[in-house]
Amino acid sequence: MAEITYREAVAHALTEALDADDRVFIMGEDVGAYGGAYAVTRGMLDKYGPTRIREAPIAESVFAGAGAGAAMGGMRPVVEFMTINFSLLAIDQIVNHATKVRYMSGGQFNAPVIYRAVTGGGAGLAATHSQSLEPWYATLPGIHVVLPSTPYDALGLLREAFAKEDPVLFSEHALLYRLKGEVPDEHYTIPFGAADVKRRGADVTLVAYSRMVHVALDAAQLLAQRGVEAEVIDLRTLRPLDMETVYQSVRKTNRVAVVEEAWRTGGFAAEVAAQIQEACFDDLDGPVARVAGEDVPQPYAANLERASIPSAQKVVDTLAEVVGV
Amino acid sequence: MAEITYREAVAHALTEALDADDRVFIMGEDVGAYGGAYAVTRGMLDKYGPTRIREAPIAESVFAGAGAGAAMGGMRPVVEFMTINFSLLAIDQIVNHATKVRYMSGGQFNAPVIYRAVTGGGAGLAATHSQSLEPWYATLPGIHVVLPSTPYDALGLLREAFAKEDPVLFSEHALLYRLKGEVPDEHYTIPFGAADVKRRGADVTLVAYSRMVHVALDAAQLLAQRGVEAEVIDLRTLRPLDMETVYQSVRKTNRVAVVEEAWRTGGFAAEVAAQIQEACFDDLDGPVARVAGEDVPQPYAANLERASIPSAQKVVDTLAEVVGV
Amino acid sequence: MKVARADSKTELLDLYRHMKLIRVFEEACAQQYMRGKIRGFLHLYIGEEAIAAGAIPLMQPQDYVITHYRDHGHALARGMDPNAAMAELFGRATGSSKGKGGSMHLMDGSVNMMGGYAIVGGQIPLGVGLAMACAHRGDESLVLCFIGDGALNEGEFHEGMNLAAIWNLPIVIFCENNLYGMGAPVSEVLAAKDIYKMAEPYGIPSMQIDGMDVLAVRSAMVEVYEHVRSGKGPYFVEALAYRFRGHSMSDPAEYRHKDEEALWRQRDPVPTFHAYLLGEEGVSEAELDAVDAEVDAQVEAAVEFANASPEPDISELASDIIGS
Amino acid sequence: MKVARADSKTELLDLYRHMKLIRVFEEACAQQYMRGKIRGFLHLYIGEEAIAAGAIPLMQPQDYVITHYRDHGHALARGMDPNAAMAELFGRATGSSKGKGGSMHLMDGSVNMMGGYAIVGGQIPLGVGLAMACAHRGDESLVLCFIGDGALNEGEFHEGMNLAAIWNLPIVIFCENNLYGMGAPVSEVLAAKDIYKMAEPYGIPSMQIDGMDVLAVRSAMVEVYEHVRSGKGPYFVEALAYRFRGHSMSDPAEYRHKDEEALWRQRDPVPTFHAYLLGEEGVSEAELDAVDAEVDAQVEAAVEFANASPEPDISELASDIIGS
Ligand SMILES: Cc1ncc(C[n+]2csc(CCOP(=O)(O)OP(=O)(O)O)c2C)c(N)n1
Ligand SMILES: Cc1ncc(C[n+]2csc(CCOP(=O)(O)OP(=O)(O)O)c2C)c(N)n1
Ligand SMILES: [Mg+2]
Ligand SMILES: [Mg+2]
Repeated sequence: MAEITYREAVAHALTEALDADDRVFIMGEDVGAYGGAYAVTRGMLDKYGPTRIREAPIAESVFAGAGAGAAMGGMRPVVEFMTINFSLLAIDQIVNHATKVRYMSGGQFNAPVIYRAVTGGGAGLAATHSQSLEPWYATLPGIHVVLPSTPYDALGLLREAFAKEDPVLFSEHALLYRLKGEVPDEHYTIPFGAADVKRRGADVTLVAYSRMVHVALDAAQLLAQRGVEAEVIDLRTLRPLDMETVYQSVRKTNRVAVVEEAWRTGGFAAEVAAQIQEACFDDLDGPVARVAGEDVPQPYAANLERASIPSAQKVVDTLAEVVGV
Repeated sequence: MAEITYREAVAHALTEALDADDRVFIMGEDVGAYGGAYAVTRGMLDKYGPTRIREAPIAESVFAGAGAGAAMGGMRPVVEFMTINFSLLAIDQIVNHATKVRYMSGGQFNAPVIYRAVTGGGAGLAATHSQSLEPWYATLPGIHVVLPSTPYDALGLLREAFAKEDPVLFSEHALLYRLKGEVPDEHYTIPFGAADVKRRGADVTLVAYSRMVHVALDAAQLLAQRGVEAEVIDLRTLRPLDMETVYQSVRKTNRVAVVEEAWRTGGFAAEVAAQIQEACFDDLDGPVARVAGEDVPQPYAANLERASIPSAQKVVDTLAEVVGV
Repeated sequence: MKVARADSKTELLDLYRHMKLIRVFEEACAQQYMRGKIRGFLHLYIGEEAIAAGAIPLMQPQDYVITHYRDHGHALARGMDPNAAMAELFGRATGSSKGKGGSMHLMDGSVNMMGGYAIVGGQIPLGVGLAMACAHRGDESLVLCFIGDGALNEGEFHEGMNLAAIWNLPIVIFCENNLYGMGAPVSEVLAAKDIYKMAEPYGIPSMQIDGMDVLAVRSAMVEVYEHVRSGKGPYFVEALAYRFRGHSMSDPAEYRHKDEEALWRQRDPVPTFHAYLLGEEGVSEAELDAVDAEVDAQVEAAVEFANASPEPDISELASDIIGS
Repeated sequence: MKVARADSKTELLDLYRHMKLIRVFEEACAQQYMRGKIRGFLHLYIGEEAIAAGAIPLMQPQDYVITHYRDHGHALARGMDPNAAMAELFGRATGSSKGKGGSMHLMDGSVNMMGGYAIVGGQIPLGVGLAMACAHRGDESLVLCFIGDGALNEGEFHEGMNLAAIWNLPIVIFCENNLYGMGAPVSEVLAAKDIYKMAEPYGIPSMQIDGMDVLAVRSAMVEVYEHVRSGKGPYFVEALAYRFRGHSMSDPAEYRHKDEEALWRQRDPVPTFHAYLLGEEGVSEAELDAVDAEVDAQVEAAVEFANASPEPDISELASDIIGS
């Protein structure tokens, strides 16, 4: 077992894939000499050269679409959006091209391209650079949507992404890159559509993904001080979505909150809540609660920014208020 | 009272605004000589000339952003996307610019631009041209999201849109343009955030918007044959969202389904369902049901396409299955 | 009309056959649309046949064709089975995409016809990516990416030209300039006076050709493909042409002058080439009639095939979304 | 250095004052960032001061300035109060946007500073729209829209140039070419060899100027504004410059050669203009020292003001989203 950072986990999976398969290449802004905006591809240009580490112009739409096209032509591209915010400039290529070509061709073509995109706020970057847009991608048929919360998951899930035959949105959280965690020396992968119970507990269920898993775990600590044991479930992939693991927990705890960084209105927590109440109506002691990002453009000022993002305390407060825990 | 079509209602509100205020102009692809892809602006170029009816290049991003910029400069632009699908090419301008400029400027600036965009499927246009993307827009702080279902609502709501000081997404359904309905001769407007009870009933609540209101009304007819009286609520605006009217109904009927054309996973029906169970947990006899578009790229073949869109029968079947009506 | 004596009579007749097949196919489409057999948008290629026939058949099997929604001509010229194409337009299980894609998305992997794309300009990034795959294979394959004049307005045109240039990719970006988007004349929405010169800032070589003259297209493309295959990077072509019908079946094209239409119809590529073959190439009426008859039969058979084909099974609704 | 004798000594000192204010302000920002008073991304304008100082102060009050995220220089040159600017960077209630926008989004309606936008190229469509508003008012107002060389890669640059051209809008699109995006040299990601010539296909007049020479910028812009105000439509300007720091505070700029940096630093616009004023314009040391002292005091006061200002009230979180 080695302890590595979340950043290293991502870089490791990329390096493995570059080494194993010459159809793999990385394309994005400043992935070359700069080493990537979040330093994930540092050193790769020197090692793999400029046709495998493709320094792209600031032109998200064409390089996102070119990733899909190259994939249709047999390559295995990894496209890096500096952040998920900038993927908006390319979203037509993803929505109307990458994710639809298999269906519109009646199964003749497919576009196995991995889109990496940093998500999340909290770094003082203000409204345009702090969004959590993964709920939008999770509505799309024809794509896998992956949001690792730990180095272990990042490595296992990114490895799995390279085995997929369709587009993958692999979204890393900006504030997790320095997080350290153990990974086994042996090769492993993590299947998509398998939620992970990050903490066991019998009293209340907390469902989360990405950085909010850690907020939920912190909340569980606070609750434990009061003798309430929370079960924390990390969805890991929003599409495919493993609700069975959630249902099992809810059937045990009868109380549940979904924690998400994205805007509350229309976020993916709404989908999870809707499904829980459909499947577990008779098991619930109270409504499914949501703790989510405030419905505001993320403010720059530190105090306002803090107030716009779910915290452990807010999880605890919401549970008290909505679920009665 | 005059009977007019949905198309005429939209055109009428536009003409009124063009007549009343010389800061109003229309900008979009083929809004001029062609008369608009759905013939809404027919005749306007001759009447108002080319600086007020601006024939735009096929360049959604720049004309959507120019609409916002012109609005910041004091104009009252109406930007027409031929369909909501093409707004994906411009969505960064809407998400990161039009809807955020008020907040990011601390209230100094605002962008009162009306984005018109045809939504919905069912016309044999296949996957890229048949999407219902309004749930995405409804997640955004800083915009009004309006989806009229009748000529009366279209006229009253579009008039109201011109009175707003922020961006409005005004989304017309492709299959409603020929729908006829009565409108009063006297001037009226309809406030945003006021859901409308389109049919009264005490047994079950159906919540819908846009064309799905008519599907819900058809379903109510079918239910009535069995002696079940459905209340049909038209949300009319997704943002602001009037849930109070929904809650009142649910507290009476104790049973509810949300009907939406957009993809089921992550659709706005999930948000509505999540809110209902939060607010009316103890009033519900069963889970909040959702009848929504299938999670597939919309297929071209007529039989598959039909199967991908909610129908009255599907509403009835879902009620039977999920809600037990 | 540029004379290309090098071409054998068989080759010349083949060019004619390609154009004629497209023409007859498109006329049948119009008819079937009126009968309600074809739904949705239907964009006909009538008037522009010389481009597809001149540019596509001389490509190599490993090359890729990618294009916009006005794609029937390109698909047929690339060798898509007319039966599969017509069945696709009918939305039938036997269609090239099992009826899931429709008119605007004709795709056929067996002949590297990568599709028909209905978002204006959307095929450009995909085409650039396919060219990256060609470059990786190193087999001298290339991409022929058609765009309409309308697509020149989209930012993706600029982004695509730039990427193709800086990475020296084997792609031909081919603008079918038929003078109009839907109803908007090019001159009203595009600042550039000379479309082919839009390639200049990118350092991409370009030319303007007569898209109504199949031999002119063909001989230009011989040169263009040679350039690209030899590793010299992308090429930009503008072909002038005219669509004889409205933008789609629902468009009476009232925004165009009848005089302008008449002028272009005089240059109709199919009868023009017919007359040329008779007059200048010593092809006989009988030989041409034989092609006509063959093509008519082929299209008639395609309509019958489509008509007799079943709708897709309802289980197809949720298949082909995610692979294994 | 272009000599502009027409300018009075007061005007010349004003140019110096503008540049110096920016320089000192930016240095203070760097310091406050290191102290943790400024968070997030901080993109300094150090090295490029001659552009803002040369281009902006001679604009009219009704004109609009709109720009990218490297916006401090533009905001100050346009007349934004340094106190409000610094307080914004500190995220305080007294900031120009009440602390909600931050460094990348400096906006001030009182001087038509329309913002700082952090999405590369995103300000271009807005700028074009503001120019439509100018044209509607018919008061000869115009828009000065700054972009970085990186924004030339985005499709919106092309779309914006085209729209400005076909609608003959009163806008100057001004490219600050500092040779790099973040780490990517222009030559590696942009096919065009001469940036100013990218305007050619659109029929937009353009020029390349020396962005390190405040008088060169100023005299060029006199001409450019006259052109635009007289109704002749848009203009495209490329100014060559260099940012002396990394892209943002977190960037050590290891991708650049130290030699290249040294070369450009020799042309540092602030000391160069200082020397010029002393040597060629008969300005005295004392006069320049007075400006320096004034500017130092101004910036020191701004830091103090920001530091003493309160955080925004928590009620601000959900205000300014939708108007009445
Ligand atoms: C992004 C986008 N915007 C708008 C449309 C609607 N639309 C379909 S075809 C068309 C005109 C395209 O003209 P052109 O590229 O010249 O092709 P032509 O039809 O003349 O062959 C438009 C505006 C679309 N399909 N996609
Ligand atoms: C659409 C978009 N893509 C990427 C980024 C990340 N990014 C911020 S600045 C920058 C480089 C911009 O370079 P340039 O336009 O030359 O401006 P400069 O920083 O040199 O002044 C990049 C890639 C962004 N903000 N927006
Ligand atoms: Mg055209
Ligand atoms: Mg730069």
